[in-house]
Parts: sequence; structure tokens; C-alpha cells
Amino acid sequence: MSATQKTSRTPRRYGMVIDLDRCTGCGACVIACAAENNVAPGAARENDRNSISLLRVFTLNNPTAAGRRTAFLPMMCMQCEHETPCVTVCPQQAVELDVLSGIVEQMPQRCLGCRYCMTACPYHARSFNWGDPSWPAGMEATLNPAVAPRMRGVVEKCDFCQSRLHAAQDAAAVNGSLDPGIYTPACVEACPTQAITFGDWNDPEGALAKSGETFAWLEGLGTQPKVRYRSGQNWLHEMAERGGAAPAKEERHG
Amino acid sequence: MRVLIAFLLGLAGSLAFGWWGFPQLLYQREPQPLQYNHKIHIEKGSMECSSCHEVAADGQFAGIPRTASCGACHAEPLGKTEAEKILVTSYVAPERELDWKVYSRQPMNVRFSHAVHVNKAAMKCEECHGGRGSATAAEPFYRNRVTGESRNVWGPRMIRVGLKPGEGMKMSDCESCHEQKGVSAGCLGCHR
Amino acid sequence: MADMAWVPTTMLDRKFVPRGVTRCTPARFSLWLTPWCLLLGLGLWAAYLCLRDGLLHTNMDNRFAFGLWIFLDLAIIAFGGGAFFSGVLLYFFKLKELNAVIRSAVLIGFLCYSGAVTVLAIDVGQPLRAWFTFWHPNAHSMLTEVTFCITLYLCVLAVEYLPVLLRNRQFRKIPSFLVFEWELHKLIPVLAGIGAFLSFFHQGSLGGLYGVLRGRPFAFRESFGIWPTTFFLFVLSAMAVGPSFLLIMTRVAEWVTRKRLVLESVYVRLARVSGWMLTFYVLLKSIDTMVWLNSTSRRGGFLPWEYYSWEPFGVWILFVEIGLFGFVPALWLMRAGKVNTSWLIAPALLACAGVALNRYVLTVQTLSLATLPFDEFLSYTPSWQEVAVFGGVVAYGVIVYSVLYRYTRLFPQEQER
Amino acid sequence: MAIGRRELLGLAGGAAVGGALSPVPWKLLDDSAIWTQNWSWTPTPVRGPVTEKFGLCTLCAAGCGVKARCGSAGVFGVAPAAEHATGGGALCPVVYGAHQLPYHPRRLRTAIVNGHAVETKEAIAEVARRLEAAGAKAAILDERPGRIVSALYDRIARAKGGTVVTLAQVEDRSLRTMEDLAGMGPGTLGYDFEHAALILSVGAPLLDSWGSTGRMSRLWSRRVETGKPVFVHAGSHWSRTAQLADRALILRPGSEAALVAALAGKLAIEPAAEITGLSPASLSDLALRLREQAPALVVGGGEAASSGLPEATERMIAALNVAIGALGRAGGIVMRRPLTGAPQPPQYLDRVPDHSLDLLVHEASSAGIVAPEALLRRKLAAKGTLVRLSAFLPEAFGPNDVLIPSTTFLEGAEDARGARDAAVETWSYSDGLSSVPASALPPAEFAAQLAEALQVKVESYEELRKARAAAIVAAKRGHVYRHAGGERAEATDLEKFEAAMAEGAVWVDEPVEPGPLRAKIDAVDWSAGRPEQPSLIAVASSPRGSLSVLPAVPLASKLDRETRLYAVPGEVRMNPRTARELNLRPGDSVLVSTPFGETRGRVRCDAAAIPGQLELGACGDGSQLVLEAMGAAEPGAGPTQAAQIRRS
Repeated sequence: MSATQKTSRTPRRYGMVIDLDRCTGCGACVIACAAENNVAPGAARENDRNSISLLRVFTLNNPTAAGRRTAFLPMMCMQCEHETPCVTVCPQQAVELDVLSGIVEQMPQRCLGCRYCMTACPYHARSFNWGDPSWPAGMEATLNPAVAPRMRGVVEKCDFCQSRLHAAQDAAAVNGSLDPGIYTPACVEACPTQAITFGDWNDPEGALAKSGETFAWLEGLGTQPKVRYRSGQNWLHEMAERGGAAPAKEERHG
Repeated sequence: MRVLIAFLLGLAGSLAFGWWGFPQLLYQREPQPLQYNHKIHIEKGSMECSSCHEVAADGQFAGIPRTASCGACHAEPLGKTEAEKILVTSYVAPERELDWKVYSRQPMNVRFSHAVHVNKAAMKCEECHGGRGSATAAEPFYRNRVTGESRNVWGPRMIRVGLKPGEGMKMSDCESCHEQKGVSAGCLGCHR
Repeated sequence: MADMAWVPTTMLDRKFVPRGVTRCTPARFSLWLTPWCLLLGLGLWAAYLCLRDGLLHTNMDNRFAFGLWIFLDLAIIAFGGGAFFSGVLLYFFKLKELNAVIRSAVLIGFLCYSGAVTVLAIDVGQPLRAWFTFWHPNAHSMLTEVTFCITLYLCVLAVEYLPVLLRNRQFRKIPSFLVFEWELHKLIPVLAGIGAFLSFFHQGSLGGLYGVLRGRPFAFRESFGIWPTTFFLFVLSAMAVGPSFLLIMTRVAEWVTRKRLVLESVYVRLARVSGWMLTFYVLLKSIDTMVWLNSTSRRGGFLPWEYYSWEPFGVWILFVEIGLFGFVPALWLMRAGKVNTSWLIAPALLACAGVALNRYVLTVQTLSLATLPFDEFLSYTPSWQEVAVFGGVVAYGVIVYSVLYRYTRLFPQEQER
Repeated sequence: MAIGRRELLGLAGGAAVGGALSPVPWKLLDDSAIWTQNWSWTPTPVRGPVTEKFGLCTLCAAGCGVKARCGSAGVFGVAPAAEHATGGGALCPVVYGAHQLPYHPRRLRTAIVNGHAVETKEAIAEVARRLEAAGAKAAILDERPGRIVSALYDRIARAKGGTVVTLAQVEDRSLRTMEDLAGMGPGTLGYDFEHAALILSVGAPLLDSWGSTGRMSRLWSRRVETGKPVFVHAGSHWSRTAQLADRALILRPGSEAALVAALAGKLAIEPAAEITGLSPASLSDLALRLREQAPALVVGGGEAASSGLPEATERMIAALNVAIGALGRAGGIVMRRPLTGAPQPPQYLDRVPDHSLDLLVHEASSAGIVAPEALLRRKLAAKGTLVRLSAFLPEAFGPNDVLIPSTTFLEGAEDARGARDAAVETWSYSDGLSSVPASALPPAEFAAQLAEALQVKVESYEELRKARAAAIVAAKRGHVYRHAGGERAEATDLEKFEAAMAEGAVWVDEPVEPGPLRAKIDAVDWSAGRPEQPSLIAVASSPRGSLSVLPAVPLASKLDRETRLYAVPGEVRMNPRTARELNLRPGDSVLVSTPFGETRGRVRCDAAAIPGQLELGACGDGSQLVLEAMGAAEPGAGPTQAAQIRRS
């Protein structure tokens, strides 16, 4: 079942459609995300498994001979809506599905760092602060004042740039409204090819409703992610439908 | 009998320490940079809270005013008090910012939207800040040595009952008000 | 005790040793403890490093968020299950032979649980906030259930063991201790009941931890009510290996002390109980595996063969767990009394290995396997700090067990060989 | 009264009960938890109001408009200025982290002469002395010609008999050959990609930080919607552009000339197919499409981390463009008017004879400009002086070098002339959004101080800027685009023009009506050699801003180490099969050698890598050695290099 067909659970159901045919894998979203959310620059020990990556871009290789050779897959928290795997497992309500926006919230200040949510997440969208985040001397001046840096020993993840939602909410409140409407997360703003469309799945006139046929990764798990993808390339659809990786009998390039 | 006396002695000793000595140890008194009189600004200056603590058109809350906005009126001393002289000579003239200790300062991870509470919910400043806006002098500021936060966040007494507005600003205080008014903000509504 | 300060150590030592049994000299005892203390010291140092700098001292990462420590916790809590199950058998099923090992069982349970909780406190990123689970519990989380039950059960075990401790010669001199101990003693069956109840839930919830992982099709299982099948399988497997582990530990204690600590019939009883429970567990586990392979996993979009196509986790691991470490020891243990008792340690070891393997598979294999179709198989090697903390916990168990063996009467049937 | 054991126990018991009934344990429990949420070693951002300002990205010559979000402590976020004329409303990935550059640990805080820290004034006096001594053998390397400060450099160099030189960037290489053949001055041609139906890139990384990223990204985005322009890539390795292109032709390394000759009809399809390793059908198909899918154009230049294609091949590409009618046609290579008031365009450094300079003043204030260290050094005579105006400590510096600290991203006044590949000239300026550190000299200040020390009379930066603004307004061409309101205005009134520009507007020239242009292509030599097929090739690719003498943006680690979008510095990425064939295992340290140099690294296996191809991580620190090994300092060395690898 597509996220577009579901009945509304929350007043807003923010989500994304990412056009994989437009993504060139430049990584602007990755850096913009890190800068926006006060992610510290990688220390020497940091790699793709122990760093803080709220948004990652995976490189996918076309296993079939036809079509484009490579696709780049930006992946952040998929904001699962049904049986959200990380929400049910957290022992102390540090993870919740927001009642207003449908965003899966992660509260670093409540988190005790058990990492159960990380094992529960099928998309590996969560990062753990293995050590204290640190910036070179003086670089604290470049921290975003609307985002609290996380401390060591807690899990963090994409929250659709909550600080920007807050700013939109504040601006709306000046005019007596609580509804922030559509705002722009950092990755959406940074994407040079406009591959990411951000919107509200509840809005029948919105950008997401007009995004045409979309698919999600690991739909079989039934978690109804609100971040969905679009592509005209068949091999990507086929790959997304298949759960679990099969070991390559031999390397994919012959 | 002697055991009982010893027991009571121990009991009394640790109760006394816990309820009287411990708070003395826990909090550190810090001076405000200036004796500020809210009342005189409201009465003589016929100002409102929002004259200095304003919500901007884009919803940002200015918080504590910058020295420049004090200087708008206080370019020259407006009275003969010592504080007035200090303000003009030490801050306004050299364009130095005042290092106010903010009683209601919340930790970094708390997001409080004045725009939502003042503009949308039409709440009065006193509902959270109490009578601070009509005080004639800056009351002492106490910093919790463990958390580094203002004592007003927890409240003046160890036991958190009978708190007046402006005294307790812990998450549970926010929550109980939100519950009363039937508005839920979720976690990220108030955290960042 | 201030008035004893002048007494030479040897004399002091002798004053605490229970009447009617002999113990080795303090020097010899210290020699035995020295390596364990060194290991404990190393573990404490490693733990300190992790608390000081954060978990960057471990080799866990975002993809291998659980590692050696969680596996260790799961395994020793399963082994510690002997404590609650022996209590149930003794107080509710009136298997009087178990009186001979019940104190040892309770102590082992306490050591296993306290060790597990200690490791958990290092394993979480923010131990100072661990109490949030009690203040803001998420009722839907299996981990909440685990935390509540383990904490409470640890208290129960401590209270259960207290009478044994208080029965030490020196403590008996204090009349109020004696009265306290007597009152407590009457409570023991009640405590055993509460303990059994708590154990049931947390052993189960530990299994549930994995069974509810919808996002990890390798671990996800069908559920009855709110509990996935792994909940019940974990309870059963803990019941099955608890007695086996007790059997092993008693044999090891006999070997180390060179004494006969319990009668042979106790071993036979433990083995038989273990054997029957194991048979029951393995049968259910086999059914569960078939359902999972043919239905649960397929509905999630995962073909079972995919799980076993990554070396080294081939299908063999399934057969070893259920066959070699399951049915084989089950049948062997059930025949206790008909086979040589001194050989029973072998099937008991196999049974324990089987349950440890089960916990290993659920922890490590679950995390190794890719969920996303383009993802790769992962591996992880624990850092020395992780291994040292692990070793420290083992050393802690050995030291406390040795000291309490020396100064309290762990085995009522203890006799010189 | 004797106090016995029992009393002590009683006291302890009472104290314990009292303690539990007192606030101590409970308050401490709560406070310690709050402490873990706010402890002092996690930095706290400075509170305060947030404002948005427009500034100028100076990481390369394109000068894209950026919208900076500023808090009380300074710039904390960078976003594209909407629909900027040069940026197209998009930025390169590294720009989003560039506001952290001023705080880079390698920030240069003092001038250095001959290895000793000196006062900046002294260093400038020393530079003036050596410049005076070098006379005609001195050159100033202006990475971004056409700026206001370029006029100052020009004035200084000419007063002392020296020259101003610049670097041929990846976007320049094809255009300058075409300009040569057409007899036009440098910087007078540009690409009109927006109207093209087919773009053939011969080794050019068009979809990988090429030109102004925003422009290429918008083109790429439009292609998804309308199917135009079609991107065809012909290159000797699977670059990112090849992976993304509508059609990718992988050639034998070094066989670009044969491909171009065949497409131009100067070489028969069969032998060309044999030389390039392509199928005859795909070659003739491409040749046909180039003519039928008009307007089409061909872009050469090779990878940024190389010196590009041989000049002979570039001449063939230019001739092919003429043959398919791309020169002077909308959707082809079009003429653009040189910027009003700009000085004479400088000559290219790679065309300066080797070892001919006694002094080279390198203004290294841009992270996105590829300046191969080896090329600079080779142009210097023995014991020549390299003067660097740089915000950062370079990876290596020679004993004779002079280092002068300069400003970096969003610091100090800057202006930008626009991207080299653009079809029209643009100009914008900014006074800088961050304060200039006490130790740093903005380029204009450096030039002014140098002129003063040399007693060369020059106008001030402000005067020159005003003069140029006046010249633009007087020319009555183009329009001013304001980001704040997103509106266009005529550039007719000097006061209004300056007011708009001060707010971060950009002036955009109007396009020259395309008309026929002539180029002398008769003399082009079409002979294409038969390159050898190496068993291993080395390639290097990286996003713009990471192949410079400057350190990488701190967050660039997210692109290489932390998401593996690019090969990691110090790693040699290869297909597992290649590793097996070479008897190498992941983590082995290896030495990769090419005809031009060597670089060390550790083996990383990645199924996404192409068999037979060694990807050298070239992001940030250590990139100079990779550039050297890729022959970036050797004219026409080609985008890939035959490589050998062994354990070290």
C-alpha cells in the first residue's frame, strides 16, 4: 500500500519523493545536512560505519546490462508510519511519532544509548555518537543556533530539519496560526538538480500528490515509509522490490 | 534505647543536611551586572514588556535586549543612581553587551517559541515569568553547580510544591500546563 | 568490626570459615584469587576507559550496534536461569534433592544477573540516564520489560541469598541478624515464586527483543498476543540450560576444591530435568523455524535461503544449533541415571553451547545480514576493551563465588573426598 | 559514654533512612542526568537573532551567489542564492561546509619567509625586493582573472616588466584552443549548452563539478523532464559523468584522437573502431547523431585531476565542432563580449617556458582551482621564489618560499567575473560577510601593499570598482539580477546599480546574437596514433574544491570517508577481481606508479569499481601527489595514466 492512499493519522504527514533519475550523487545534500544539524566534521577514526550520517548517499550498480550503469540513492530516516520499528522498541520514549507532523522524533536528551532502535531500523538511518563530538578550536562559531549539538552516547537521526519546522511555526504563529505549512529542509534546499521534493502526503493538491508513481525500499516489511522514490529505470524498481541482498556469486562487473 | 537515640541522631543529621545544607552547597550565587528596575521602566517610562523583549515579524524572539537598544534612551544618564552611571559609562558608551544572568534560561536543547505562546496562545508574560516584570531590583541569581542551570528552572525550594509562576520551569511544568490546555506539542515541539 | 583489627589474618580467616568443613590456607586461597583479581583489574580499567571517553573504545559501530557484550548478557542470563528454575522445582514441585544446590544456584543466578547489569551499564552510552526507563517507561518496548524485571529480580536474588550470608558464623553472633534471617527464611518460597514470575518475563522479553524486530526479517517472528515466539523459546531454553549450567558449575567446583559437594543423585536429577526441558524446547524451536522459513520471512519479502548464503553462516549453523547442540544433548541428558554420571558434563556443555549459539545467532547473525538489497554482509571483531570487560565480569563471578564458597556453606552435602 | 558497634550501626541506619527522606539522592539523580545533557565539553551555539545575507562564493572563478545565514557568532549556514545567473541556484557540495574554512586547523596566521615567521609588512617588503630583482622574470599567477584585483596585478607586473599568468582549468582547455584557431582573444568564447540538443563530452567530467555546478545541474535536471540535451560521454574510464550519461563509450586510454578523427570523417570507421575498442556501429551511429541531432557540440578537456588531452587532440575537437557547425551557432560555441573595464587577459602558465621565472606570486585564495604544485615549481628557475598569498598552510613549501596569510570564504571584499564556460559575462561583488582576521590580507589589500612597497602608483580597490561599475552602466547592456526580491532591473543608473550590487546582486551581460564565426582548421593534423593498451589504468576524480593546494572543507570527509561517494584519500579503490588478479588484499599498503609519479595508499575493494582501473583518492589533503602521478603538470598527459602497482 502506498503512503499516498492511507488515511490520515496526523494533521500533517511530511514526506519526500526523491527522483533517482535526477540525483547525480554529488553529495551536496550530505554536507548541507551535516552543516545544518551541527554534525561535527569527521575525526580521523571516522568512516562510513561509525560516523554521524543523518543522510547518506549510496551508490547502486545496475546488475543488468541495460540502462544507466549507476544510480545514487540518498537515504535518510524514512519516517515510517506504521508499526514504526524504532518507536516501539525504545525503552524510555526517546523515539516517538510526532502527533502533528508525522515525523519520527528522536530525543537525544532522553536517549540512554542502548542502540536498540539502531538494530530495529531496516534502513540503518540512525547514527550513534561513539565519542564526544568535537570541532576544531574556534569552529563552534559556525554552529547553527537553532539546533542543539548532541552529546556522546546517544543516537541521532534525520528529523526533517526540525529547526526549520520550528522557524516556520514561529513565523506562522505571528499571524495567529499553528500550522507551519510546507517548509524546506536543508537537503531539499541544497540539491542542485532538485531531485528531492518535500511536502505533505495529506495535501491532495501538494507536490507529493503530483509526484506520480513512486516506490519505497523494503515495502514488504509493511512499515509504510513516508520517504518514497521515483525512477524511470526498471532495474531500480526490481532492486527495491527484492528484500535482502544476495551475495554476489561474482563481482557485478564482468 | 541508646541504639534508638543513635538512630534518631543519624536521622536528624542527614535530614538537616539534606534539607538545609545541601541546597547551600548545590547553588552558587552570582551577581547581576547591574541593578535593573523593571518597575520604573513600566511606570515612568510607560513601556511594555514587548518594548524591549519583542517578537520579530518572522517569529524570532529577541530575548534580552542588546545594549544598543538601551542606548536609545540611555545615551546620557537619566538619573543619579549608581546603576545609571555604570550603564552609560561601562556599557552604552563603549558598546559592550551586558552579561545578564537569565533566570528563565533553559538548556540548549529546549526550544521555547515566544511567538506561539504570546501571539497564538495570547498568554501573558506573567503566566510564566511571574512578577519579575514589576520588580524594582534584580533578584539574586543562583546557578546549580551540577547542571549549570538557573535555580528558577527547578524552583526555589527542594520540594517542588506550591510553585508560583516564574519559579518552576522544568519540563513537567510545561507539560502540566499543556495538559490543562489540551495542547500536545510532542517531544520535538519543545526540543531541538 | 573494630575489636578484631589486631587479630592476625589467618585467625580472622578461620573465624569466618563455617564449622564442620575444611578450607585451604589463606595463602593458597590468595594464590587462587590473584589471577582473577588481575583479570578483574583489567576489566575495570577497560570499563573506566569506556565511561571516560565513550564507546569509541569498542569496535561496535552504527551497523553492529550490539556486540560481544549483548551476546554475553543474553548467554549468562540464560545460564543464570538455573536459579529461578531450581527454585520452582524445589519449592513448588518439591524436588528435595535440589536443596543440595539451591544456594549455589541462587548465588550463580545473582552473579550472572549482576554481571549482566554491570556490563549493560557500560554498554549503554549514557548510564547516568538509565533510570529514565523507570521514570518514562515505554510500555510497548520489550527492553522496558527486561529492565524492570531484571532489576527487580536482582533484588529478589539478593534477598534470597541474604539468609545464606547471614548464616555465617560471625554474623550469627548478632541476634537481630539471626531473627532477620529466620523471618527472611520463611519468605523464601514466596520470593522464589516472585522470582520465577519475574524471570519468566525477562527471559521471555530478552527473546522478544529480537522477535519484534520487524525491520530485521532474520529475527522477526510471529507473535501470540504481544509476545513473539522467541519470547517463549527463550523462557524454555533458559529453563533447559539452567540445570545443565548448575551441573557444570558444581562439577567444576568439585574439581577445583577436590571435594565431593553433592550426591550423585543430584546430578542425575539436574540432568534429567534439563534433558526433558531441552527436548521440549528443541521440538518447539524446530516448529518455529519451519513456520518462520516458510511463512513469516517470505511475507516480509525475504527468501530464507538468502540468510544462509553468506559465509560463514551457512545452513550448517541451523543444524548445529538444533541437532548437535539440541537433540543430541537432550536425549543424552534424559538418559541420566542409565549412563555414567561423570560423563553427564559433556551433554550439559553441549546444551549450554546450543543456547549460547542461539543467542549468538540472534545477536550477531541478525546484525551481519543485510536488509537493503544493495547492502553488504558485515563483520565485526571485538576490541580488547570489550574482551577485557567480558573477562572482568567472569573474574568477578569467580572471585565472589570463591569467597562465598569459603565463608558460607554453599553446599549442605559438602564432604571431604 | 562508650559508643559500641550497635550505636554506630544505629547511627548509620538513621543516617541512611534520613538520607533517603532528604532531597540529596533524588535531586542529584535528576541533576546528574541534566548534567549529561548539557555538560560543558559539548559546545553550545551562541544564542541570538538569525539574519540572511547575500555573499559571493570565492571557491572558484565562477563566483556563485550564496545566501548565508548569520547568527551572533558569524555565518553558520550556506544556501544557494535563488536562481543566480552564474550558479543557476545551486552550489557545489563543498560550499555547504565552506563557512567552516576560516576555522580550519591549518589556517595560516603569520607570514613566513624562508621558513621563519615574520611580520606581514616585512614579508611584503621582501616580496617587493625580489620582484624588483626578478624584473621580466617575475610573474603573478592570478587564478581568477577579470576581477578588480586583476587590474592591480596587471599594473604591478607591467610596471616592473613582469607578466600576469593564469591556470588553464578543465573548462578552459577546449575553449582556448578554439579561440586560438578562430583568432580570438582569450575569454571570448563560451558554451551555449542551454540550446544544445546533444552534448558529447570527450573525457570532460561535465556532470561532476564542471563549470558552474548549478548550470550543469539545471541542464541535467531539465534533461529528465524534456529529454534534452542528450549527454553522450566518451572517455577512457568509468568516470561519474560516464556513469550518469545517457550513453557512455569507454575508449582505450589515449585513443580520443582516433575517436574524434572518425567522428569528423577523417579516419575510416573500421580502423577507428579497432584503435578505440568501440564497435563500428556505435561509432558511425554517434557520427550520424552529431550531425542530425542539431544543435550538437563537443567538449574536451579531460578530467580536472589531469592536464587534459594533448593539444593536437584538442585541435581536432575544435575542428570537429566547426565541422558539425557548432561554432557560432545557438546551442554551440558562442561569442561573448569581454567584461567592460577588465584588463588584458593573462597568458596561461602551462605555456610559459619551464624554469624561466625567478619569482612567481601565486594568489592561492581559491579552493576550487586546481594548481598542481609540480607545474608551479617547474616554471621556476633553480632557487626561484614562490610567493603564496594563502589562507592556509600549504602541504609543502620550499626553502625559498614566502607565505602571506590571506582571507578565505566570505571574508573581506571580493568580486567575481563568472564562470569560464558561460555564454555571457557576469559580474558581482561582495564586501564579505565575516570579519577579516587581524593577520589576514584580502587580495586587494595585498596588491595595494605590494604596489606601495614597489612605489607603483595604483588606484584603490574602491576606485577601480566604481570605475568598472560606471563603465558597465555607461555601456547600457545587460541587466542586474537581485536575489533578495528575485527581480531583474536595467543597469542604467550608477547609484541604483551600486546599491543593488552591494546587496549581492549580479550583473549579467546580454548574449551576443549568434553569428557565423571562422576558424582556421585546415592546418589541423588528423593523424591519430595507436596507443598501447595498459593492463592497469589510474584515475582520480573528486568534487570541486578538493584538488587544490588548500586543505579540504572539514565536512568533505562526509563525501569520501563517511559516505564513500568519492575515493578516500590514501586509498586505492579497485574491483575485488582486480585485487585478486594482482594478488592484493584489502588494507595492503601499495605504491601506485605512473609514468609521471608515484602515490601511496591502501587497497580498498569495492564491487562498484571497474576491473583494471585503480581509483586514486584525491580529496583534500595529499591531493598534490595524486595530481602529480596523474600528470596534471604535464601538458596533454591525458585523463588516465597507465599504472603499475606493488606492495610497499
